[in-house]
Amino acid sequence: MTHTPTELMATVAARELRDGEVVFVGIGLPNLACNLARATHAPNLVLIYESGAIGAVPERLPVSIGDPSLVTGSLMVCGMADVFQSLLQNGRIEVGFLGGAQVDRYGNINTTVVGAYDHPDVRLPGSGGAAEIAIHARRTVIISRLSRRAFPDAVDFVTSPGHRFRGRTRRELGMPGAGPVKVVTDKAVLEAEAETGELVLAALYPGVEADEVRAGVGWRLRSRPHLAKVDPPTDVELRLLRDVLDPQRLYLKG
Amino acid sequence: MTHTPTELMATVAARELRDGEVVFVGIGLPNLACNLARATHAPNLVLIYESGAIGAVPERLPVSIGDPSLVTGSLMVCGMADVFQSLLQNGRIEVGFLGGAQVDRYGNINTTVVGAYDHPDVRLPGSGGAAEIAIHARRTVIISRLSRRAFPDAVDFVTSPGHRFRGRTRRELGMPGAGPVKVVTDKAVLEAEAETGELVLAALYPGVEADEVRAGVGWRLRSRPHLAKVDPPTDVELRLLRDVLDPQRLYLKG
Amino acid sequence: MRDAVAALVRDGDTVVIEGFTHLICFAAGHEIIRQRRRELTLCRLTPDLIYDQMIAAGCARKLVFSWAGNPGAGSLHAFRRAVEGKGPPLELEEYSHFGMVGRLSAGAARLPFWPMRNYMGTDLPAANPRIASIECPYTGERLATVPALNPDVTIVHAQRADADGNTQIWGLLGVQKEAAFASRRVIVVVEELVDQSVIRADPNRTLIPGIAVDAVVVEPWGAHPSYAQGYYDRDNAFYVGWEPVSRDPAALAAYLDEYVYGVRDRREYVERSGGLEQLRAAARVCAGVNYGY
Amino acid sequence: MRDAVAALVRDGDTVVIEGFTHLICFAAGHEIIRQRRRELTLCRLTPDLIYDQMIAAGCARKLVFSWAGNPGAGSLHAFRRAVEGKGPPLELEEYSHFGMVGRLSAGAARLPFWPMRNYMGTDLPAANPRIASIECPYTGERLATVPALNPDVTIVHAQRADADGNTQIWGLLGVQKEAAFASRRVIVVVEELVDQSVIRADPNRTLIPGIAVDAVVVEPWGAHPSYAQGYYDRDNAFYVGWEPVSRDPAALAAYLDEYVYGVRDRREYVERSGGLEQLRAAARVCAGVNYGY
Repeated sequence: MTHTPTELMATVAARELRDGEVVFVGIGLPNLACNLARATHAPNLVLIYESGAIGAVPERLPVSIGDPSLVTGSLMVCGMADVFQSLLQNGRIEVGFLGGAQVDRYGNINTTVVGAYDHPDVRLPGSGGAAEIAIHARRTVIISRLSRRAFPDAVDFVTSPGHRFRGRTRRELGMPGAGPVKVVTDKAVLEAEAETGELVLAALYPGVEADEVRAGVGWRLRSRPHLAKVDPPTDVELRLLRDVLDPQRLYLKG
Repeated sequence: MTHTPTELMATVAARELRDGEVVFVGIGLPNLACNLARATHAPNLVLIYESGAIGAVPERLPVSIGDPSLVTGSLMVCGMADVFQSLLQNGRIEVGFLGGAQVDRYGNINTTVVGAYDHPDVRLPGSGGAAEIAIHARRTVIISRLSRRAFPDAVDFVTSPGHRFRGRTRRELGMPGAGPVKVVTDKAVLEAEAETGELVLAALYPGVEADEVRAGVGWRLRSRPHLAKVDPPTDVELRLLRDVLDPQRLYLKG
Repeated sequence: MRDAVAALVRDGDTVVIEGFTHLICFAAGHEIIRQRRRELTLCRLTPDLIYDQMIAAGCARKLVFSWAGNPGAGSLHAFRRAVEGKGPPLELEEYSHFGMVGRLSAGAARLPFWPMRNYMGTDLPAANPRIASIECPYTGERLATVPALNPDVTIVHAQRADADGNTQIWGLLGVQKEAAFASRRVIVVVEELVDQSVIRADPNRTLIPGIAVDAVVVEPWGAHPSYAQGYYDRDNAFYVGWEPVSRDPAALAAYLDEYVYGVRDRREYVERSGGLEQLRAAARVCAGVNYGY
Repeated sequence: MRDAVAALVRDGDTVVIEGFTHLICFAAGHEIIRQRRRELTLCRLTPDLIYDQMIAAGCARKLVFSWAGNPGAGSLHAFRRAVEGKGPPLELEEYSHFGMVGRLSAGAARLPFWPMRNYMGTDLPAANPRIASIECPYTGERLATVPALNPDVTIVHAQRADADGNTQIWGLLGVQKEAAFASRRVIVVVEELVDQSVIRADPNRTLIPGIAVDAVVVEPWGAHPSYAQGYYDRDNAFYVGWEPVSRDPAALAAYLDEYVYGVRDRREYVERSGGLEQLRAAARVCAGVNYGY
């Protein structure tokens, strides 16, 4: 079966999850990725939504992070003070998914403004819980489509920190989590170089050339010496995505 | 009907409560006083126990501050973090009852040690929630039987602050509540003098002489110019105490 | 609702209408618009459609928030026009969700600040000088702080309460409890007014005690187009449909004329909206527990 | 229980057995005594009879607490003998209830301290130098602080849990949630193991998620002589009867011999105690709520 770039993104993101992990889920592709992982190699994944639903097993595709289907049949519902303090700040979230209008060379994410903060060209929604997820989750995975606009050399505003902020590393800044270990795009996977924290090309999707990826980022993208191979979605994965997880193509467009 | 000193103490304490007030209740005489008030002039009293039961309507006399009968049929049960932060520190408790092994001239209470802290003659239970009740309740009422041992000039250890600590007033120390406005004993009621914070004789029980009260405190007890009159318990109050609220005489002994 | 808002919400107030996607009290927001309250400081983690409407209606001087979008469907365009310099100005004070949760937690505890490990490596403190820091007296670490938020009035929607305001909520809890305890005045709006015996039968379900509540308003469907677990579903079509309305100032004004100014109360809103019955919740009733001893 | 204590409670550990009068896990305390754990730092708001027994049995090096008495019935005499210099020494670290709640709240949030308005005008900070203070970065006020408490192991008794440790509690909640989240290892002891569908039917009732739990032990009557709302009443006669036992070291040793060392497990304790059935709770079952949408 042939697949779309979006289907591959969901599949690659799903494969980042290990069975039994505790995942902070967002709506959209991250939700699809988590449910795909649960349906395949990670049946014991624990999904936590920042709205306070733990161990959610939604019977429909949730259209909001606070959809009532996330509550019905979940293991626990707690207030948001517990979500941010007892779970996230406590270090109990193993993986967080993040996205954003801009992702820069060090994995910093901007979801606040395009342009100057006080006089923005485009006002974006803001942090929500993203800043603290980026700081506290033991590791994060960024999901974003490649383009020069979306991957500038430096973001206009750092909402959610990546590997380096004004020259200082996460460790120097005292951040508990490891930061964005992978950036899953529609053409390739980027990873942070251990020493510099800079995002480099780590794996190409089938049929994609490295130059296409370089054209989609605003800095001189370096590559790992050996690029990893990305397997296309299996028929099982595709059928799950298309027939079970998002039959109405709410998030699988494109 | 004749009454015992303990019955009068419970009655005097009950009369300190106004209808609709929010009261932090302890076990024993304070519990009897609150329930007597509820059964007479203050039907809308809201009883809160430090164990987290709000609006308790126990069907039996609770033998512990965490008795299950305080939960069944109550308006709300909350965790102790809410008790101390959202209710007490928040300023929502109007009256707190306190007692203790020692009460001094300024209404400071000791429930920690007799003797030196590091080598006590008698080790008492400690603060529990008393320190913060004494600091935060909008006003407190102390219930204690008179004796020179129980009312020394200065307590061995200040567990729960009264009106003056090492010469400094509550206001100087930044305490939100007004402190012990009344000390209900088995012979008289003491009150704090506004300027000095010193406890003075404010009302004698029927048939008690001022000298008997002076003999029961360890400092030169002064009197208000005009002593208030304390009415003995009415027949209604006595019947409620004896037949309804404490028929087994668990707390009405003496 | 008219009396509660008239008595308890004043021009210039700091107002919180809380509810994280769940139990957002649109009914109260509409009544505030109808009563033409002005110069409000509106606070909420997720401003959502109701604050977009209140901004468009001219109620707001300032917005205190952490995520301003139309979840899953687009932008809050009245908000964006104000911030992008294409509409009446709006002062912003911006945090993350954790920051807003901390502000209300501090307010509920009547502490002046709340400490957290947060904001290192972000531009948020540069954008908001009220995000400060403190040194731990034990470890010497620096921690971020946010200042307490003590609103003048908080409005909380809930499934049920008794006449004294003892309020029970299930499903997502958001920061409803913290907001209520932090606030000087509290209005609880419920789907159902119940006898106190219902509350007393399950006291662990009570989230807000009556002693913290100033007014109880009964307003079925009061959270539409958001939802009330066990009562009705989220009206996703409304959220999706808001995008073009919000984008066009004239369409937005027409919406307010028809559904806010043009109705006297929530009952008329429900009638005019039509078809809400199809959002009515299915039955998934849990078993009770034993409170005996 | 034997396996859980053997695997998760180690000599020298900082141990919390929580439950405010409600759900005090005597079963776990007895098993720790039987396995002769030593040099423990025992933490609890109200040490209660179980810590008096553990102190008498020589398990404790240190006690961290806020109220050490036999509620409504007298003293903890093993504790008193130690502190009054008439028995083996015991180090003390003493707070008020609010202080202990703050310590566990900080632990649960993985903050190094917790701020509170407290302790002004008391001798508690002089007796415990770990009570410190901090200056508010907004108002300049000085607030008291307590350091975080992060136990090595916390033992929580509960009405029910599923096999994964998702734990539901009703009635008094104490600081069970905070203690569990603050702890490196968590043992949940339940009256009843239930199918996960029971938990999932009423998720707002869950206090501790399975992801925070290392072991689930099923131990009916495990909280006796304290109580479990909806399961059995407090055994007040036992509390009253403890006063003379605790007062006499020989009587206390005889008690431990008979009811702790002399039984293999909780089942034998229940048999030997006899007559517990009369404490069985009456039925006061509440109605359920609707989780549908």
